[in-house]
Amino acid sequence: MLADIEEFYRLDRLPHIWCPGCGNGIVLACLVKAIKELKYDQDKTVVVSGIGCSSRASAYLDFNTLHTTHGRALAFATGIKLAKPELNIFVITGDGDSSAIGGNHLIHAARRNIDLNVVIFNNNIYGMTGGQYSPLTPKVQKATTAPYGTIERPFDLAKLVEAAGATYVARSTAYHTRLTTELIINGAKNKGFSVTEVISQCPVSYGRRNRFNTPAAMLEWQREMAVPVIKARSMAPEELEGKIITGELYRGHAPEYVSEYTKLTQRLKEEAEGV
Amino acid sequence: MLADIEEFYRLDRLPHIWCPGCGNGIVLACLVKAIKELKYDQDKTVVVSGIGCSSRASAYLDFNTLHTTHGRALAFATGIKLAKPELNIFVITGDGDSSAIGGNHLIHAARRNIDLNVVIFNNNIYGMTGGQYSPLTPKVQKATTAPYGTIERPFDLAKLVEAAGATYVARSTAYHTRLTTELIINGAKNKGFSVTEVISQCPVSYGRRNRFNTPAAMLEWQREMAVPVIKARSMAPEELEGKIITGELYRGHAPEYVSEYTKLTQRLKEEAEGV
Amino acid sequence: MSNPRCEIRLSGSGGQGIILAGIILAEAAVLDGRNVVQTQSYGPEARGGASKAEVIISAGEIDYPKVAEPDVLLAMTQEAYNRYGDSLRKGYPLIIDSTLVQEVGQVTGPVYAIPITTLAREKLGKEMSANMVALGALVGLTQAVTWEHLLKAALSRVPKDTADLNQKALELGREAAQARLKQQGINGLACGKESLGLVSP
Amino acid sequence: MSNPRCEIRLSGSGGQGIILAGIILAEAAVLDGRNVVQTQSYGPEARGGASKAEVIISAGEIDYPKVAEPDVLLAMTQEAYNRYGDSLRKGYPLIIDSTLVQEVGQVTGPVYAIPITTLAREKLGKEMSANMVALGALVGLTQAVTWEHLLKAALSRVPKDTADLNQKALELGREAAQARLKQQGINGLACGKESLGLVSP
Amino acid sequence: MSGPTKPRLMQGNEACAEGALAAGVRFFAGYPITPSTEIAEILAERLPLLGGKFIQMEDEIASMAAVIGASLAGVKAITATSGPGFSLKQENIGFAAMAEVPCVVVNVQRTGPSTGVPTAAGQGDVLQARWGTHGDHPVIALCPSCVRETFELTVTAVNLSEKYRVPVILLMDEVIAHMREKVELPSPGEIKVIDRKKPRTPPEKFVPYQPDADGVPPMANFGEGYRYHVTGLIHDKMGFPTNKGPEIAGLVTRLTGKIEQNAADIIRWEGLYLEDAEVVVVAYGCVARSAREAVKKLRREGLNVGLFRPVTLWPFPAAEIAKRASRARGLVVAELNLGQLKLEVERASQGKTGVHFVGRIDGELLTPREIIAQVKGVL
Amino acid sequence: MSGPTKPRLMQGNEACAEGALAAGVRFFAGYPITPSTEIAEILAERLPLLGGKFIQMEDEIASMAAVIGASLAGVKAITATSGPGFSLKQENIGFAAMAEVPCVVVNVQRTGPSTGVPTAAGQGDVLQARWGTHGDHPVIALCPSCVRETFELTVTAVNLSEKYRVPVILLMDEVIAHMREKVELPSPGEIKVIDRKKPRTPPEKFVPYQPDADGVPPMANFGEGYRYHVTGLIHDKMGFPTNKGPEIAGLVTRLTGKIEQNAADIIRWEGLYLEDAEVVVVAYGCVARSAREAVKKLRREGLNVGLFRPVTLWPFPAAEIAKRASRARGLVVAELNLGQLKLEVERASQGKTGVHFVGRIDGELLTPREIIAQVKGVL
Amino acid sequence: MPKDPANIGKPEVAIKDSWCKGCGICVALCPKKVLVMNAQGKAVVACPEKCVGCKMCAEHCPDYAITVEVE
Amino acid sequence: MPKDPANIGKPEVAIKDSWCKGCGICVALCPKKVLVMNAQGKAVVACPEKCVGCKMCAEHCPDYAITVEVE
Ligand SMILES: Cc1ncc(C[n+]2csc(CCOP(=O)(O)OP(=O)(O)O)c2C)c(N)n1
Ligand SMILES: Cc1ncc(C[n+]2csc(CCOP(=O)(O)OP(=O)(O)O)c2C)c(N)n1
Ligand code: SF4
Ligand code: SF4
Ligand code: SF4
Ligand code: SF4
Ligand code: SF4
Ligand code: SF4
Ligand SMILES: [Mg+2]
Ligand SMILES: [Mg+2]
Repeated sequence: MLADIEEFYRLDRLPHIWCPGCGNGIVLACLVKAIKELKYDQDKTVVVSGIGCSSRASAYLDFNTLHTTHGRALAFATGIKLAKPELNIFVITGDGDSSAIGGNHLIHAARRNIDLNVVIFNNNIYGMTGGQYSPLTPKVQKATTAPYGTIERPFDLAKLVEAAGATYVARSTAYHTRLTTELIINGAKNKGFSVTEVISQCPVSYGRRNRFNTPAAMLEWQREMAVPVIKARSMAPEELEGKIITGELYRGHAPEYVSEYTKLTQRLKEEAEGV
Repeated sequence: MLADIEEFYRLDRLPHIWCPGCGNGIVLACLVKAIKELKYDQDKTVVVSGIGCSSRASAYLDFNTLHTTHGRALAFATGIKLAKPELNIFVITGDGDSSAIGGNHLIHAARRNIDLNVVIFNNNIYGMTGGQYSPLTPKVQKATTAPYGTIERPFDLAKLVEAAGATYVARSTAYHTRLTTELIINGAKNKGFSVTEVISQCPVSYGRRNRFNTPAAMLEWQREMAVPVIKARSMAPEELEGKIITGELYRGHAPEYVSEYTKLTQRLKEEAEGV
Repeated sequence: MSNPRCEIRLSGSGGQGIILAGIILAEAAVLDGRNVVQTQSYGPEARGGASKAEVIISAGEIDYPKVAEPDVLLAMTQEAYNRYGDSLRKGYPLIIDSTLVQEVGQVTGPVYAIPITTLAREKLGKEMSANMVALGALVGLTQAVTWEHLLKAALSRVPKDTADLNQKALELGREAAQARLKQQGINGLACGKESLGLVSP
Repeated sequence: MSNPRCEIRLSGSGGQGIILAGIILAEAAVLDGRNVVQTQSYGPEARGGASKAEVIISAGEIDYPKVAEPDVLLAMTQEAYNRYGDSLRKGYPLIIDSTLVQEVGQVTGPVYAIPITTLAREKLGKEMSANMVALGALVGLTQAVTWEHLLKAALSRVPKDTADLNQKALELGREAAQARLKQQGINGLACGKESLGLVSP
Repeated sequence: MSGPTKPRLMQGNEACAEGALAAGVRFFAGYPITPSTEIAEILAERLPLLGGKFIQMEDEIASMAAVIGASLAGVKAITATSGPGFSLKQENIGFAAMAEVPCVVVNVQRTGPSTGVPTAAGQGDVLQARWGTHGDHPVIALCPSCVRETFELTVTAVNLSEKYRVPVILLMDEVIAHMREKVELPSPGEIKVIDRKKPRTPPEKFVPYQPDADGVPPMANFGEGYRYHVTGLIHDKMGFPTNKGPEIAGLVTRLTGKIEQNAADIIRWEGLYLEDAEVVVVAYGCVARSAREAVKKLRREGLNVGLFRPVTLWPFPAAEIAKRASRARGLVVAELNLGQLKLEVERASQGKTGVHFVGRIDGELLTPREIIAQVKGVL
Repeated sequence: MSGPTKPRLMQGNEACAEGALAAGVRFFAGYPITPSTEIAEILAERLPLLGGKFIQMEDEIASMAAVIGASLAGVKAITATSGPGFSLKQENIGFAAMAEVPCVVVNVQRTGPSTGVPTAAGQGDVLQARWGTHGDHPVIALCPSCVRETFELTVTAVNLSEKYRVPVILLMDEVIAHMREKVELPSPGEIKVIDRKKPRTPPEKFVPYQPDADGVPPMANFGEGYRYHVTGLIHDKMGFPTNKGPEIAGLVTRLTGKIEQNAADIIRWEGLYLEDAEVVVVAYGCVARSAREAVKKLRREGLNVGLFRPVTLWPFPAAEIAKRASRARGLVVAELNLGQLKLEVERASQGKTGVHFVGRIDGELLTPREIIAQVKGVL
Repeated sequence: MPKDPANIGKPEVAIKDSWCKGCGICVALCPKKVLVMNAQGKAVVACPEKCVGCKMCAEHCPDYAITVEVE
Repeated sequence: MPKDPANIGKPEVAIKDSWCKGCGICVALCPKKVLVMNAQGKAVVACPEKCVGCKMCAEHCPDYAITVEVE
């Protein structure tokens, strides 16, 4: 499977550190395929990640890669993009990284509608630290810090980033590899802040504790729960309970931050010359 | 005007430090009236604030008052509420305090739907530090750090907290004092996370720079721009451009965090006794 | 004298533009070729309460940059006077805005009571210009900086379309000051013990 | 001996339950009334790669808590063997899961090759029990802790409904070990130079 | 019941969690981070059973804030983290110091700056524990070197935080945190628990920041009838913001002064063979174990070597070190960093003897052999 | 053009902003906080005119992150803050140290821990500047004591950060930041600007963390054809995570070692009347001005007193202090804190002379009179 | 002070001078032009008789300087 | 290695043993039961002839251990 995309991997870093059956490798390949199809110059492409199992992904990719501090990938990426707007930036982040400690940077990047492409590897758990619940762990599910089932309500992350100002919001799963690739491509083509949430599996820190016997069972669960957004529109809320709505969930129109900045400097230049 | 509510003020701390014409004093009185009408026990009521001009308010009130660090009021308040659920908690915060540095705590408190009552003193600016733009400064408006007009898009804060999970979202202005009081009362009655955003005026750090000649002109602007939510529903988006939609904007239903916790401990107790 | 040094404190309330006045004064001193340090009080204090700006003008190096005992004090509000009145060096001049400062305690030096705010309101139609009136008066009295450079400094710091207004305000202040000096029969005040001494009583 | 001390290293891959085995061993030693320290390697390492648990059992105080040169090494995967094989004290016993460890380099002590994973799969229908089979074998060979306490410790650490399975697994390991010892004509191994020495070769 | 409980195998992090419960802690807020996570996990299981509260916050900043909030509400509270999280907590640790809110912050140190090596051992946060937050501030930091001591020092940490109204840092390391050891815990009856002083005046007369002779003001909990103001601004005795010079100076001085003034009560250290020691090894935390083994071996070889183990790193037992410095031929500081406490030892010994150093920063514990080699070099 | 520019009145914060621009900084990310805000405000106005970028981030953590990002993209970047924000930035400062990303952090110190007195002067973050982030890490901290020097040291800070690939702290104080002074700035031609070393190998052969003899590896900017990995984890020479002991130790040692090794190039200090000084006053930042006035006055009284002003607080000019300690009858450290640099002076002087202290923590600047009194007490 | 009988039943507006910061809000918002700013820049009651007791002034005085008593 | 003529035009599945972590996903997802786990816990191609080249296995192998060549 790597053959067609191996030029984008740092092959000498493989095999990766992820556990057997972990979804990260699958989702990562989707991202790489998307970049390949986008025909982005490898030298002009940057992959920024936070901290978490998923965020380890950046080290395996042969781009300009930056593995930041926990939750802060988007803030680092904002600096890079503003400093050098010609770079194409992808941000890899986990559910915890993006929505727990990184929640503020997520909504502010969305508000600015800055041209960054975020892929959220949502395995519903803090994988790296061994299975504590995250803001995206479904209620009642178990985690090491929710031994009696979590009592917290998870975010509807897509709704949140839409409300915060993202202009492209999509969702897929590790099972739906082709869809994932397509959605990432479309997100990248959106000039603005694009978020693609990919439901992935963590068999070790989440699956085991929540009655998934094998990684394959988790992938199958993803297949079963997925409802394409078009179909979902004609379904009742109760029917959608617990389902994963996939596809392009939202597209908005708003000025992109770096372009606005460029316009400002342009305007100032013209004013200065005009005087 | 104080006569009917002065028992809730620390009179020896007055006059307050706010500039002539600042809206903080007006909004604060609305909050105090709401608490009075709610008949909360002063000893069982806590007012938590962050850092900013508005957040100085807590010192003037005769409750258990806590003036925290910038942006963190909700996290402190979460600790208090969870530790002692019988306390009634009001959180006073500015637009910067709540939506810039404090944005993450805001959305997470909303997600948990924890029974806190937030009053956001939104003067569209960082007042305390002298007039830098905030995530709620309208586009093109000027600020010391946006000398050419801000190019950032502001949050629709109400939409954001709704998407994050708040179960009561309302908006009013400093001009609409009675409405403000009512909305805060209704928010307090909601068992869950309640947000009341009050548009207020900062004549010194915002008004002057943005062509408001007097504090009164800013209040009048609030009056003119306000559109009650019922009326707004029948208006076109273009008509609503730049308007302040007031009233109860959203009401949701979801389990409240501390109650869920109590239920959990109850369940565990029963299980333990059952064995 | 080896280190003629003049220390000036301007005080008032947050919204009065005291700090701007201090900066203009300092800038004028720079244009005069003097060494100068200007400091101020900042923050919540500068909101409601008393606010101050300080200027040290010296021919020599200025190490310690703060003013402890000013050689001249301008007080634009009662609160400012109450707070800083005592700090004035014994026997040195006090300038007050008599519109807003109603009570002055025991003083050891000359007091120049000028209705600064009233002048600004009545003669210029702009209370906001009171700071410039005050600055004009202060320089008129002390001649701490040359008038030419004061004007130049002021005009470089205010919006272009208010240049006239501000110049008028400065002059209004100077005239009021000169009228007082005339009453006293002197040309100006020494500023500081080791005075810049442009004039003498 | 004043400080009879036995140092054991268990190694394998992240998912094999090596650390749990180490903990049970340590707990059994506590029940035996020994001093014990148990350590392990954590983190991303414990994800894909080699993972280890170490147990020091001693009659005396245990200060330095780490194992440098174990008196016995269990290697449950090839990678674990490759990584830790060399650390084994010269002449001391090596236990390998011969299902997964195919190549063993130059060794100086006895090698006990037991098809641990195969046993678990074939005799118990649960590969996941390989760690318990290994632990049974290790204790069977070294008698580092008493069998009684090993069982007790194990049953207190595993889910109730798997008690039987786990007991069987332990016994399966012990039997395999005893069969080997019988071949050698001994009862057990000395564990460590300053050995706990429950038996002697 | 008295006498120690049954011996059991216990992990360092578990001992910390148990110690917290024994000290009366009934609130935990945290954010997971290796190698401290087990503390959260154990408390997540135990607290709801004891009527206590466990909450996983959105980050470490919020965790620290929630802990302070809970403590103000009268519930003893603790949080646990490691380096990156400890850095994030600093601002709010300063708040706790300023507002004098008792709380305990456990920092299980790992290797390296930044993300470093999350699962390897280190002692690189020793000076950060003292100086990590801005401004002059008080702090107490305790450092256990075995599992039982982890239990005990967690109790002590909670007690000292309550007694002196100060954030107390429990500075653990990965080795102690993750290792399991046979321990016999004291029985509940043997454990001394200290609670914050309550106001002795009625609410109308309550002056919230009026210290007693020990420098510590009694503390009222929110919701108990004493309505007062708590702020991170410099405040007067009533708790209200001030910018009057003497009040500023008075508060800052008292905040650190209350720790200095009570140093004798707070400072803890342990010595081994110090009486006639020509060389004194100074070590703490996990390294103290290697050092103890080294010293014992050296004694067996007939060499006059002793061990000085600071248990409170802050306040630092400087006077005790000075005493050793005057007598010994040399001090050998052994740490898992580039020499942090060494700086303090150098300062305390004022050139009276040579201060030598043996460190390791590769994520592994110093071995007794390495310490022995360094000591022999000095002898 | 050469020779100084026309004298003008300039504020400390303004000089900092101008210095940054003169050093080639074209990126600022920050979050407003008194008393540093003017730096942001001036750069918000100036940068867009120069094709540079200004962004106000959602908080200080994000600001620090954005600055690092921009620097990795090849644009010199700076941020400015004060105590509370400095505490929040610590985690990412550690990242910059670990990943060796040049950047400058201005901390305009104010009074007190926590929120303190936001508008009053203090020097309470001296040790935090050194030890604020977790783990052993390198740092350079510079401390200006007049407006012109603020300009110059900002240039120096940017230069040193580029040269040594290290975060540099410009430790200002409220007095210097807010005061306006007559200054004559050097002309652009006089200003020496240093840029990071670029790789000298083609991309295929590039080893991103292979240091030159000076301990500093050349740096490739993102987007320029050198694709490499940057991480806050301990990494090998290729930039990839490692947990091999020797690689861990190698990196941590080199990170701090590159500063120690180049100390002679980095350390800056200034002396006044030191040759025959019987008492040496040690002061920095705004206090150095009071001290200078005090020393001049004392000299006029015929007393042999000198001034030692560390300009780099970190690395600390310990050898120079040791030299003074051997000769002087006493050292008097004057600071706006409870004695932070004093600890370092004590350590450096190793008991060779008495180290005395005069401090102020009431938000006001020490007066020459107070310093004189303390010096006379020692003489 | 006993009330002037002519004013009984009339709303009574009072301004606490020391708390007034002179923002001018009350003057601008009073529908009856009851209030004016004085030379010291403080609000004063100029035409008490015109007051209708609507409390616009008191409700919007940020400094709690105004009391309106309506019997 | 030249291809067995019988297999020309047939999809070819290959598993890189050293990269396989034995998660079992490919085995579970293969619609044709082409793959099985071996005693060492690694996936192996048991019935190559049944392969229809759908690439379900390769697309979902988290470890990039599977190549499916379809001519
Ligand atoms: C400041 C900080 N806090 C906590 C951690 C510990 N930590 C590392 S990864 C992680 C959570 C990862 O969860 P997620 O983002 O969902 O990624 P996953 O591992 O599940 O892919 C945490 C809490 C850290 N490294 N830094
Ligand atoms: C960590 C930290 N960063 C920055 C500041 C400086 N600061 C104080 S208040 C404030 C903004 C206040 O704005 P807002 O919340 O809108 O309140 P307002 O003053 O407008 O009422 C800032 C940036 C601080 N005190 N702490
Ligand atoms: S812990 Fe979970 S997320 Fe992390 S590598 Fe293992 S399976 Fe994947
Ligand atoms: S600065 Fe603005 S918000 Fe702050 S007190 Fe003044 S008017 Fe009010
Ligand atoms: S109560 Fe109404 S009418 Fe009377 S003074 Fe106030 S605003 Fe005017
Ligand atoms: S509204 Fe209040 S503060 Fe403003 S002028 Fe009127 S009385 Fe004075
Ligand atoms: S390509 Fe399809 S049929 Fe062939 S082995 Fe893979 S999953 Fe099975
Ligand atoms: S999916 Fe890949 S890693 Fe998993 S068993 Fe199959 S080949 Fe092995
Ligand atoms: Mg996750
Ligand atoms: Mg605001």
